[in-house]
This record gives sequence, C-alpha cells and structure tokens, in this order.
Amino acid sequence: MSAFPLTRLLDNASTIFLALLAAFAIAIPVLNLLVPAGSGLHVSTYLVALFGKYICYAMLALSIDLIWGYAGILSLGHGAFFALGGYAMGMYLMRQIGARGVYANPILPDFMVFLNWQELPLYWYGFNHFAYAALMIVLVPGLVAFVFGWFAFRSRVTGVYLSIITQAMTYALMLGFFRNNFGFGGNNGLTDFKDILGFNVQAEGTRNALLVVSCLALALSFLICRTIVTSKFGKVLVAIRDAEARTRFLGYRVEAYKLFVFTLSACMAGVAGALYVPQVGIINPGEFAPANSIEAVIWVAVGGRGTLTGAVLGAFVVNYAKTFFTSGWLAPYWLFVLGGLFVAVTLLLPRGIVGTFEWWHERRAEKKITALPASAPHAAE
Amino acid sequence: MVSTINGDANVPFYKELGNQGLKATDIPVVAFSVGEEELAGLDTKPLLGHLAAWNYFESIKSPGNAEFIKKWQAFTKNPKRVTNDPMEAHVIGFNMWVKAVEKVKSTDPDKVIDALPGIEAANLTGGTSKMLPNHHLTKPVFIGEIRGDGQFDVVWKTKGLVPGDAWSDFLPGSKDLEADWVTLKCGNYNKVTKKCGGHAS
Amino acid sequence: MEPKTTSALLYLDAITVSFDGFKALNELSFVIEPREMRAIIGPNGAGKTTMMDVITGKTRPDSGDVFFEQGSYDLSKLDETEIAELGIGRKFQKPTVFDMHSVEDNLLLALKNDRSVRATLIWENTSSQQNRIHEILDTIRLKNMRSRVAGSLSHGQKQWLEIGMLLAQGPKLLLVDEPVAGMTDAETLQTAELLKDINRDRTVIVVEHDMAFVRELGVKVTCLHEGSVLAEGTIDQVSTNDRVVEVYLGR
Amino acid sequence: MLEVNGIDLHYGAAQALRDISLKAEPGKVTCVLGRNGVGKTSLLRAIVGQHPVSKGSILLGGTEITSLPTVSRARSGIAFVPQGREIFPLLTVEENLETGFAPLPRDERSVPDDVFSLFPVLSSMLKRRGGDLSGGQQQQLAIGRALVMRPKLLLLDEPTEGIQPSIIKDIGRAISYLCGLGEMAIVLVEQYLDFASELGDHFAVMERGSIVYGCDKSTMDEGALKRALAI
Amino acid sequence: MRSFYDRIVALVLVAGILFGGATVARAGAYEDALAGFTTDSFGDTADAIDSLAASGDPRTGLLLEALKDQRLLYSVEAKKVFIKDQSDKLTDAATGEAVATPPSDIENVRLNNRVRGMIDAALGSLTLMAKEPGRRLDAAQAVFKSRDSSALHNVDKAREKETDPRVKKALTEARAAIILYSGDSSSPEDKIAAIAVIRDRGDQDALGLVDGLPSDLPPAVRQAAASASAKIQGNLALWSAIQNAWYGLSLGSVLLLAAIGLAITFGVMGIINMAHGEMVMLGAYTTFVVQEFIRARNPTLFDYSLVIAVPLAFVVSGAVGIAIERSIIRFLYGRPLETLLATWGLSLILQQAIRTIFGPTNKEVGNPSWMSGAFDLGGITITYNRLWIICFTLAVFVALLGMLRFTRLGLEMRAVTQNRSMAAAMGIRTARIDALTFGLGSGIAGIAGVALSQIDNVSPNLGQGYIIDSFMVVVFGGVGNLWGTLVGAFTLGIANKFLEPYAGAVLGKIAILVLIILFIQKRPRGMFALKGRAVEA
Repeated sequence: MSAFPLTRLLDNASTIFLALLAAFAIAIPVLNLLVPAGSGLHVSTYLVALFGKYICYAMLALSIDLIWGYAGILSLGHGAFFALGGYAMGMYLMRQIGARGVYANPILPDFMVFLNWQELPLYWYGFNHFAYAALMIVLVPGLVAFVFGWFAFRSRVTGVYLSIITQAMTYALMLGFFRNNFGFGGNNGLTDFKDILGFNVQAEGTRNALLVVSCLALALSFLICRTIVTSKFGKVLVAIRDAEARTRFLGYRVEAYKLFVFTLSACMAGVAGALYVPQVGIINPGEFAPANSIEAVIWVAVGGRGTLTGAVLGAFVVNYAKTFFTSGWLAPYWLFVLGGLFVAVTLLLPRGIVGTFEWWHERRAEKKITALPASAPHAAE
Repeated sequence: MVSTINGDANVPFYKELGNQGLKATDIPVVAFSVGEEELAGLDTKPLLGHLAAWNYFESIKSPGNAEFIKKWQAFTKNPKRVTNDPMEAHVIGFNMWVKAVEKVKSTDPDKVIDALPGIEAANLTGGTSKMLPNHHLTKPVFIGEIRGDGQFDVVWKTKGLVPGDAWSDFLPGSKDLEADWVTLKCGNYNKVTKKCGGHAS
Repeated sequence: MEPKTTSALLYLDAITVSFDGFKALNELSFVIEPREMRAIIGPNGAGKTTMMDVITGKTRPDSGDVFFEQGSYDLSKLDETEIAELGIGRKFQKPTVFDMHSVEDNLLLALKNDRSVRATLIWENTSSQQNRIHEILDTIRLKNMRSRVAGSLSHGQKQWLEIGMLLAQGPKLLLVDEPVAGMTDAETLQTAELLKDINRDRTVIVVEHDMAFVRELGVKVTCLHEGSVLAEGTIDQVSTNDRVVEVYLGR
Repeated sequence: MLEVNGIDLHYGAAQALRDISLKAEPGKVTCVLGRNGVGKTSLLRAIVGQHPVSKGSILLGGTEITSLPTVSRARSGIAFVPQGREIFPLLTVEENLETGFAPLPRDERSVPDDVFSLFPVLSSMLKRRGGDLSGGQQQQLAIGRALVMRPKLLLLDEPTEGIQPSIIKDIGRAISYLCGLGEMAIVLVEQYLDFASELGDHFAVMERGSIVYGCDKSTMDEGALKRALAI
Repeated sequence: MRSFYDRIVALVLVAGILFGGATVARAGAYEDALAGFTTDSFGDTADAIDSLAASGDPRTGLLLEALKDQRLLYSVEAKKVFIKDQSDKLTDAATGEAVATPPSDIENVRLNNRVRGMIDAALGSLTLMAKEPGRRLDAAQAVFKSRDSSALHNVDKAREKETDPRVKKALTEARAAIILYSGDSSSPEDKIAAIAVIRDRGDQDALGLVDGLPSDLPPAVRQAAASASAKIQGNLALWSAIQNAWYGLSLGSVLLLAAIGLAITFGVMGIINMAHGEMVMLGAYTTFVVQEFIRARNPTLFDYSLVIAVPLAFVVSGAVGIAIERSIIRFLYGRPLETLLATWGLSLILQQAIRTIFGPTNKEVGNPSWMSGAFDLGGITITYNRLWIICFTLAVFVALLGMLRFTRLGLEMRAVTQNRSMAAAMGIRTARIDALTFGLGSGIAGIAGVALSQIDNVSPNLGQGYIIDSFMVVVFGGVGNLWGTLVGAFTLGIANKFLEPYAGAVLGKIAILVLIILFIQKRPRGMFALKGRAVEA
C-alpha cells in the first residue's frame, strides 16, 4: 500500500503518453535542425512553431479536463486564463524590445508612444525581469480564478449557471482589453517581439527550445494532474462531481476543493498561454473571445473528458483538423466541420475517443468475467 | 458632427440617425470610416448628403477603377458587390510590394521594407501613388456625400495627390516630430531636440 | 453565538420554516439527550424531512433556535460542512452513494479523517484505515462487493452502504431517514440491532414509517403533525393517544 | 382486459422479470404482492411501456400492445398511478386533473364527478399547486388524475406507501367503488397483505422476478399466501 | 458653415416672399434659369435655384420638387432639362411637353447639402402661406433658424393670418428669435418678452439662443437671459433623465425580445440553446428575403413587408427549431452541458450556412414608412421604430404568457417540462410537445429577428451579439419565470443606459456584466426564483 508514488501515478496509458511526448520533444528538434532541408524527413520551422502551438493547446485542454472531467465544473471562460498568462508573457516580451521598437523608446512600448502616453503605467513595472513575469504568469490567472471562484463556489453557483457566468467573465475581460486606455495595446494587442531571455524569438534554435520547454511543461502538468486525480483529493473531486450535496454532508468543504482545483487549473492555463505567445508572436483581445474557450472545451470532449490523455489527444486531433481545413480550398467548410464535430461528439461519442476506448476495453474484460457461470442474477429495480 | 465609428457599428448608427430625422442639411455627419461596404446594409435615402472622407470612392470614374470593379464583382460572383477604400489600399499596397520584391529579388521582410520608399504604383482614381520615406503614401483626398443608392458623390477633392504625414503638424505633442526611414531611420525624430525616440525619452 | 444552558445534545426551540406561506415546520420544539435514541413518526408532510434539513444546515429556519452539544453550537448559523464536522451524520431517505466510486472508496471518503484540501492531497493509505474499512464492510455485509462500483449495487445494498458510511464517519449524532425501506423482515431486524448497537455510544434520531420497526427499537417516540410535535412518549403511549389516532391512524 | 403472457425484462445484464403471466378483468382487482425489490414495479413499467420487455407479449382488450410506446398505451386506455405519485408540482390541482384530458376527444373533456365525490379534498384545493399538497392529498390527486382519462385499465403502484391510515381507508373505499362500477380492470401492486386482501379478487405473489404463488379470492388460502410472501 | 447656410436660406426666403408674392413675373427668367442645371456644377445649380426662386414663375415649385427628389434630368448636348414624373414619364421642363425619346446623354442633376438646403429654403419661402400647415411649419422653422431681421415683416403678416396653433407658435418663436438678435431696433422690453417666448420653448436651440446673446445688452435683458438659461438647463436635465429612461426602455425591449424565446427553451425546458442567436438571425434574414421579394415584384407592398415577415420568420425559425430538436436535442435531455456544446456547434453551422448562401456582408433591410422617422414628446425625440419595437415586444410577451396559461398546448407543455415520463403515461404526446415547445421558443426568436433587423445590421454574426446578453437576462430574471425575464430585461436595459453617461458604453457594459456575476452569487436562481416545495418535489 505504501508503494504509493510511481505505481499510482503511472498507469500504462500515462507511461505510454509520457514516452511519446518525450520522443516527440526529441525528434522534432532533431528533424528540424539536423536533417537537411531537402530531405523528406526534414521538419520545417513552420511545423515546429505549429506543433509548439498544439502543445500549448494541449496544456489548456488538460487544465479544462481537470476541472470539467473530474470536478464537473464546465468553464466556458478558460481561454481568459490562457490569455492572461499570454499577456503577462507578452508584457515581458514587449519590455525586451527596448529601444528597437518602431519609435525607439527604451521604456514605452510602441503603442504607448503612439497613444502619447508619458510614462509606463505602474502595472507594467517589473515585467522587464523574467522572474517577475514568470511569477505573474502564474499569479494573475490564479488570482483572477481565485477571486471569481471564491464568489461563485461560496454561493454554490453550479452547472450551467457557472458555465454562463464564466462566459460572461471572459466576455467582460475581452471588452476591457479591447480598450486602449487599459494599457495593453487595445485592439492590436502586443506584438513585434524580438527576444526572449536574450534569444531571438524568430530564430530556429529558439523555436525548437520553446517547443521542448512546452513539452516539458505539458509533461509536468500531466504529472500534476495525475497526482491530483489519483490522490484522495481526486476521489473527493469525483464525489463532488457526482453527488455534491452528499459530499458536503460528509463534512467536506466542497467550495474549498473546487476553489483549489479551479485556481490550479487557471494557473496551468496561464502557463500554457505564456508559452503560446512567443511561439505565435502575438497576443490580442481576440484570445478572450468566448468562442475560443468553447472551442477548447470541444477538444476535451473529443478526446474524452475525465481521461487526461484524452484531453491532450483531443487538442491535437481537433487542431490538426483545423490546420488541415483552414489552409486550403476547404477553408469555407471548416466551420461546418467544427460545428459538426461538436454535434457528432456529443451525440455519438459522449465518452470521447479515449473514453470510448477505455469503456470498450472494460466491457471486454467484464464479459470475460460474466462468461463464468458463477454470478447470480439480481433484480434491479 | 464628426464620426469616428468603425466597421459594422456604423449600420445601427446610421439607421438611428436616419430615424431621428437628423438631416444632412441640419447637421451633416462627416465619417472617417464609413464606406460603400457598410452602406450596403442600409437604406441610404434618409442619409442623403452625409459625408465621408476617403482616398477612394467606387463612384469615381477612371478606367482602372472600372476594371477593378468588374474583376471584383466577377471574383465574388456578385454583380452587386461594392468596392471601398481599404480594398483600393490593398491593391496599391500589394502592387508596391510586388515591385519592391522585384527590385530586391527577395521576400525577406527587412529587405522589402528598405526597398519600398520611392516605389510608385497606380491607384484606382487615375493617379500614381508613391511610397514616401515615412512609409506613408501619396493619395488624393475626396469628400463624398451619401447618395440614395448607397454610393458616394464626390463633392470636394484635393487638387493633386496629398503626401501622407506620420505626425500632425498642429498637435502640441507631435508637431515637432517627423518620420523618416530612409535617411534618419527613425519613426519619431524630434526636429527641435534633434533626437530620435520621441518626447517621452 | 450565545451559549445556551441545557443538558441536551440537540435542542430545538420554536422552529418555523415556511415555503411560500406554507408552514413546513410550525414552532417545532423538542430536545434529544446525549446517548438517546429517538424515533420520529408522523404522516407525510408532517415536516420530518424539513426538520432533518434544519438540523443539518440544508435549510435555514425562519425563526427559532437549534443548539447542539449542551447549547454550545447554534446550528442555524452554520452550513452543512461545519455541522457535519461537528459530528452530525445523515442518511438520506433515498440512498445517495457515490455511484462512480467503489464500495471501498465510498467508505474511505466517509472515514473520520482530516477533511482539508491539504490533507487529502498528501493522504496515504494506512493499515488502521484499511482495518476500519474491513470492519465496516463486515458489518454491512458488503465484503465481497468491496471493489464493485457503488452504482451497480441494488437498492438494499445501497441502503446498507450508506449506513456503513455513517458508521465510518463516526458522528456523535446520527440522523437516519427511513433506513429499512426496501428491506426484508430479517434485514429490518438486523438494521434495528445495528442501530441499537450504534446507540451504545452515539445519539441516534430515526425517522420511519414502519411501526413494527419502531416498536422493535423500543425507544421514545415523537409524533409530528403539520410541522409541530403532536405527541411524545413510548410507542404504546403514542399509539393510544387520541389525537394521534385521529390524525394518523384514522377513525 | 389485460393479458400478460410470459414476459421477461432486463436492465442491462440483470434480469428483473422472468416469464411473468398475469390477467386482469373488468370489475375485478388483481393484486400483485411481494416485498420490495422483487420486480413489482418492473412489471408495471413493462405494462405501461416505460421499459421494453425482452420476451413475451402484452395484450389490452385483445389487441397486442407489446411494442407500443407509453403514450399510445395511455391513449388506448391504460392509466397509471405511480409509486411516489409524480404529481406535476408547478401545475395547480385543476391543471393536474386536466392533463388527463389528453387521450379524450374534445367533447368529452371534463373531470368526472366521481373524482370529487371520492376525494372531496380536491375540490377545495383546485387552485393550489400540486407540489404544495401533502403526500396523502397528492396520492388522491394522482388517482383522480388517472380517473379523468376514463381508463379501461387502472394500475396502482403501492398507493398506501407513506400515507397516513385515514387516507389509506379513503383510497380503499375508492378502489372498491371503482371496482363495483364494473367498467375498468384494476391492478393493485402492494407490499402489505392486509390492504390488498380486503380488495383483491385475484392474487399473485412475486419473488425474484417470478410469480411464485397465485390464487383467487374464492380459493385463497391465507396461510399459503403468507408463506409465499414470507420465504 | 452654419451661419452661411442660414444666410442663404434667409436670402432665398426673403426673395421668394418678395417676388413670389408679386404678380409681375419676369418673362423668360424661368427658361433662362434652366440653363444653370445643365452644367453639372453645384455653383451653377445654386445660382439657377436662386434665379428660379426670384422668377416667381408658377412652375418653379414643381421643378424644385422634382430636383429635390432627384427626378430632374439634363442633357448637355440638347441643353435641355427634363422632369421625370412618378411614372417615369419625361416632360421638357421648359415647354412642358412630353418627351418620347430622350437624348442619349441624359443624366440626373446632382445635389449636395448646400443645394439641398437651398431647395428646402426656396420651397419653404414659396410655401410660407401654403395651404398645407406642415409646409408652413417648415417655413416658420427655417426663419427661426435664420433669425434674419428682414423677414420680420413677413412673419408678422403670416402670424396674423395663421390659424393652426402649432404653426402660430413656431411663427411666434421665429419672431422672438429675430427680435432677440435684431441689433438695436427693438426695445429692452421687447427683448425680455422675446426671451420669455424662447425660454418656454426650452430646448437646445432655445438654450443656444439665450446663451449666445451679445454681452453689450442692457443689464435687465442680460439678467432675463441668464435666468432663462438656468431654467432651460434645469428643464433639459430633467428631459435628459427622461431620455435615458426611454433609451433604457428601448434597450430593455430589445433585450427582452432577444431573451424571450430563450426564456422558453432555457427557462422552461432547461435546454441551453447556444444557437438561439442564430434563430434570431434567421428571422432577420427572412425579413431580408421578404423585402427583396417585395422590391422585385410589388414595391407598393413594402410597408407591409414586416407584417408579412413576422409570421414567415416564426415559421422559418420555428421549423428549424423543430428540426434541431428532433434531430439532436431530444437525444440529450438531462445532459445540459452536452446540449450546450452540440447547440454551439449548430450555431457555427447555421452561421456558415447563411454566409455561404447570402455572403458575409451586411444585407439591406429597410424601415417601412410607419417605422421611419420620429416625433417629439416634450423635450425628447421618440423614433417610431423603437416605439414599435417596445409595443411589439410587449405584445409578443402577453401573447406567449396567455398561450402558456390558457391553451391546451400550454398546459401540455408545462406538464411535459415538469415530468416527461408521467406526462407520457397521461397520454400526452411528449415527443411532439417537446418539439413544439422548442419550436415555439425558436419561432419567437425568429420574430425577434424581424424586429431587430430594423435597428441592427443583418449579417451572419447578428445572433452572436445577442446570445450572452440573452442568457444574462434569463438568468438574472430567474429561470422558469417569464415575468422575471420581463423585469430582468428592463432592469438591465435601464441600468445600462443610466451607467453609460458616467462610464461610457463599453465600461458600462463591463460594469453590468460584473454586477450580474455578483448578483448571481447572491441569488443564484435569479431575481424571481421559484421557491417552495413545489420546486423540489
């Protein structure tokens, strides 16, 4: 019983997943940097950035799965935490531009010069230091989630009501970030990044490094999620998901559990957003759009909610499909495909890909047992 | 009244304006960002005479424009599809980019940017626009009045092409500033302090 | 909170709860002494379930006092979690267990333990916990079902599992709502024995319709009617009370 | 009126009913007895059509209804008073009664006087919301609501469960009155023999999904019946 | 610019009155003036209008009307001007003869604002004594704006004869405005009396008049002007509050209209229909199609286009709703979060479908004449479209409420939503009722689309703009309660409009969203949550 950490953490699926992720993190940079461009095995830098983006989306999916799949909290505003983390990273990257901006102001980002701002707003202070920015990447989404969750869970807002107000939250943030006087670049957001930690963000090496870091972050998030869902805490979460009132009568402080996991999930989404921004080169208020958050939920649904590997798989599958469809003559049909995916998954594949696979697997195992003559019939009423 | 409304929000604005009975003969509205595309979603009869300032209107007669309109409607397979100023801007911009790329024989953004000043391309209103050292173009300026059919009548235009200015020569914060990417390599050169970087530095 | 001088474990005084003008509880008052077992009977709609809701913090009374442990806690100011942590456990009328968890995990979740987020995160399985779970599994006769998911149990088994969860919780006061619904006579008797057993060191309130079962328990009976106490006493006293006969047993 | 021929019923892998056959005739009360969990409610759900049977057939007035959905069965004359009453909580008592109009042609849509003479309490509460009624009142409303449908077959699932004895007596009186009219067949599912034995004409005792004992009022051997029930 | 226009208007007006009244019309002046219309120059056109007004020729009115309506054409080659009548027949403006074959280079005479102003003024001057009171009123108002002292005599003359009280009031005000600004020709007492008249007018124009007085006036006049200014400002502040309330009601009615269908599908059935906005959009596109059809086939029916569109939109959106319910939602009852995702997917599909069929651009949906324009009520302007939308919304609300409460279908709908399986056992065709209920909610959304097409742009994104607001209204008002939706919509509408002047539109909206989020914390079931055992039973 006390062989706790590893065996509990790493079941077969998890081990396979981590191995695949590791292979991916090694193979892509090798194929990009070491294999010559002419070779059929060469992975272009465009693809490296694309995969990096997918990995960040997978992390966002993981964070949504943790609260939706295990605690039954469907957030339709998780993109907000992703974007907040992204903005924190964007602010760091903006400060790194220094005097190389269009207006060559060593302190003020271009958009502030353009808007005729005289000095840096207080909340931009400190973002020239990476450590501070890194702290904010985790802290800001975490804090917003904590405050929001504290209000929502304490007053027992659940189910669709919670979903609707999370949507309202991200919508309100979007409206705010669109405003120039909020000091985050308004409509255009933050862009034109040059360096990250002294490395050129456009450089191939940096891109590969960012991909590897993203993979590491994904692996770490995965392990954190595994630790949580396999602990007694995880059992309490599932108990809350299935019978919240009962859990409360057992003496569990349900709101504390929800608040903890919601905040943690928001921090995770924030880190995902932060890794996303240097790889795509821009962050703007569009990331707060409710549609983005809902799209992220469908990744989880496609992969299989309540299965961590499913969330990651879903993010990859849907986003690959998106890349495939939107980059050719099929583009006008992408929304039909995405919309169809929403409908089809909820109707035909409610457990998602991984969930269905697991269910089918269990069923087979069960059949083997029931095939044995012993089991006595019991009337269910 | 000067309207800085941008995009689709113009539609409800003009609908309300028309219904409130504010005629152009009482209070003319001058918009900087309402074009044929926005008006296509409106009944423009109550809006007769309200004004818009642009560098291009679909109603301007020139061979280049007529051809562009024809091509655009053929491309969209919609004989009623309108053109507007941002479309013209893209036509000019793309043609300039092509010329710049041909000049430096590379698509590297930095090289293309350096090659752009001085490049000329025909605009759709019958003139030739030129990229200036401050990365702005020379263009004609038109003021048009909204017609009943969703088009604009040009009621005023500049004599020739107007060179675009990066900084206002009249606002206190920016009148000393100048942009020049060719000789000064600076987007906000202060003519008084002789420094690049703007007033904030 | 104002301390109340009373020897009672649970003290209810003039509790009124109304929904849209309908009075579910009307000036309900009674006291339960420590180590007592009390049976509550009464026709449907008499306010039995609402009374349980008030004690466990699910419903706040419009007026009246609810005190716990010799008047030291005012239950009307606490929520479900706090009340559960004080040591009041509840079994629902309709058995509610965690369907997706195994029988064993259901008990584990109920087991008296630190309920904080931190504690559950760093929790480790210990042999004393395992032993306790084994004991309870024995008592509720679900030993060979321990790894089945609770959702696949039959109605009666779920009833037992829920009683087992109550046991695991180890509360000072147990509120048991219709524990023998859907059980055979033999099971009913066993349940009565089990409750009597539990009553040795804990206080129990049982709500039940089954008069034979109430008789079997052999404890003081409170009869509720229209949200207040109609009669109180032994089962014989109550069942011969004229007013009880009139409203409850019929003419 | 009702003929159930050898039906099986499964919930997933678990079998709830095994080869059950049952008959109900107009003007007669057929009692199905058994402890909780033996399949009584499953039998009613099979007759009402809330759960499909996996074998056998069900006939109403000679017409096969085995594969009809619930709605069609209700429209062909089956009225159901379920366990737990299932009153529409937000509809008024009057509206609850009027839901029973659904199977009736437009000109027959009225609440029969019988309903109010059997359960006078309903007439004084017509404007109250169903959910605000007490359990006993709800039970009376549920039976009244079923009678509005002018059924050929009335199914009652434990109408005495959790009801105070005075109302149990009212319900008993109502059942024998309806039986006396001789128009409808009644199937009464009960856990308690005392209530059932007073009203029943035929008896069937269930155990583990099967009927283990059956008899008529005339041939009833109370000892055997009790033994069958006790096990 | 403004005073320049005014002076021209006044000039033309005076000219018109002087010469128009005279019987001696200069022969040939009319024909000479026509040449000015053939040069395609605004300046020449303006001169031509001046000369026409001065000519006193009886044909002038007809010609100017034609010019105003863009029915005046010219040919450079033939140096002729033609008038097109309502039935597209051409007549030579000079000779009055019908023209069978017009010259090939025929073009419209173009107008700009200056010319339009001149036409109005010239027409006005011709009509200060016209038969129709409406035209006399316009003329009087033109004088009020120009306040040219030379018109005083004519205004006085007109005032004596005037019988219509509104026109008379306008003339009195015009006279007061002239006196107030007429240099030193009037006594201080006259001016003070004039100030009183202006003060009673009490609007922005009046405030401009009393505040803009020159400072060299006698102290008594200045004092009277100051107190009048204060009074008008107080008056205006009151009216601005009323105006805000009106805007709030108007916004509230739009919110209610958008949310009312959702109150059925979400509030009553518990279905999270994220495609609700697209049902609204379908209604708007139905209106567009109806109007296109009418424009193409029978333009005289245009005023009835909305009356035709309302039932059609109900049918179109309702039918789509029923199709959605039958094909998707019925498999998802009891799984609200899954329904949310599936209907979100549907909303994407519907948007893209509309984009594919109609294109991504805005579609023109016009206001019928009875929904165009505005009228003044005290100090505020009320537009007909907003007024009609409020009336329409309330009518829809009442109809829906009555339908649910008093019809058989309504009863069955309520029974099914409360307990589906029991309703089936009662013989209620639950599947049909589910579909009809969902169809009803969708159909009402479609009706909302007809109304919203009158104030918003009709594009594939139309619905997206309303979905969050609609959910907010329903949740805020209390789920399952139509009255809650009504009160919720108007509360949010009015709160929004009273916040806007302080916070601005966007911040005001953010504030409302935050307030709703906080409100839901306090009362998770909304303002008018159903309480009691009935809910939990």
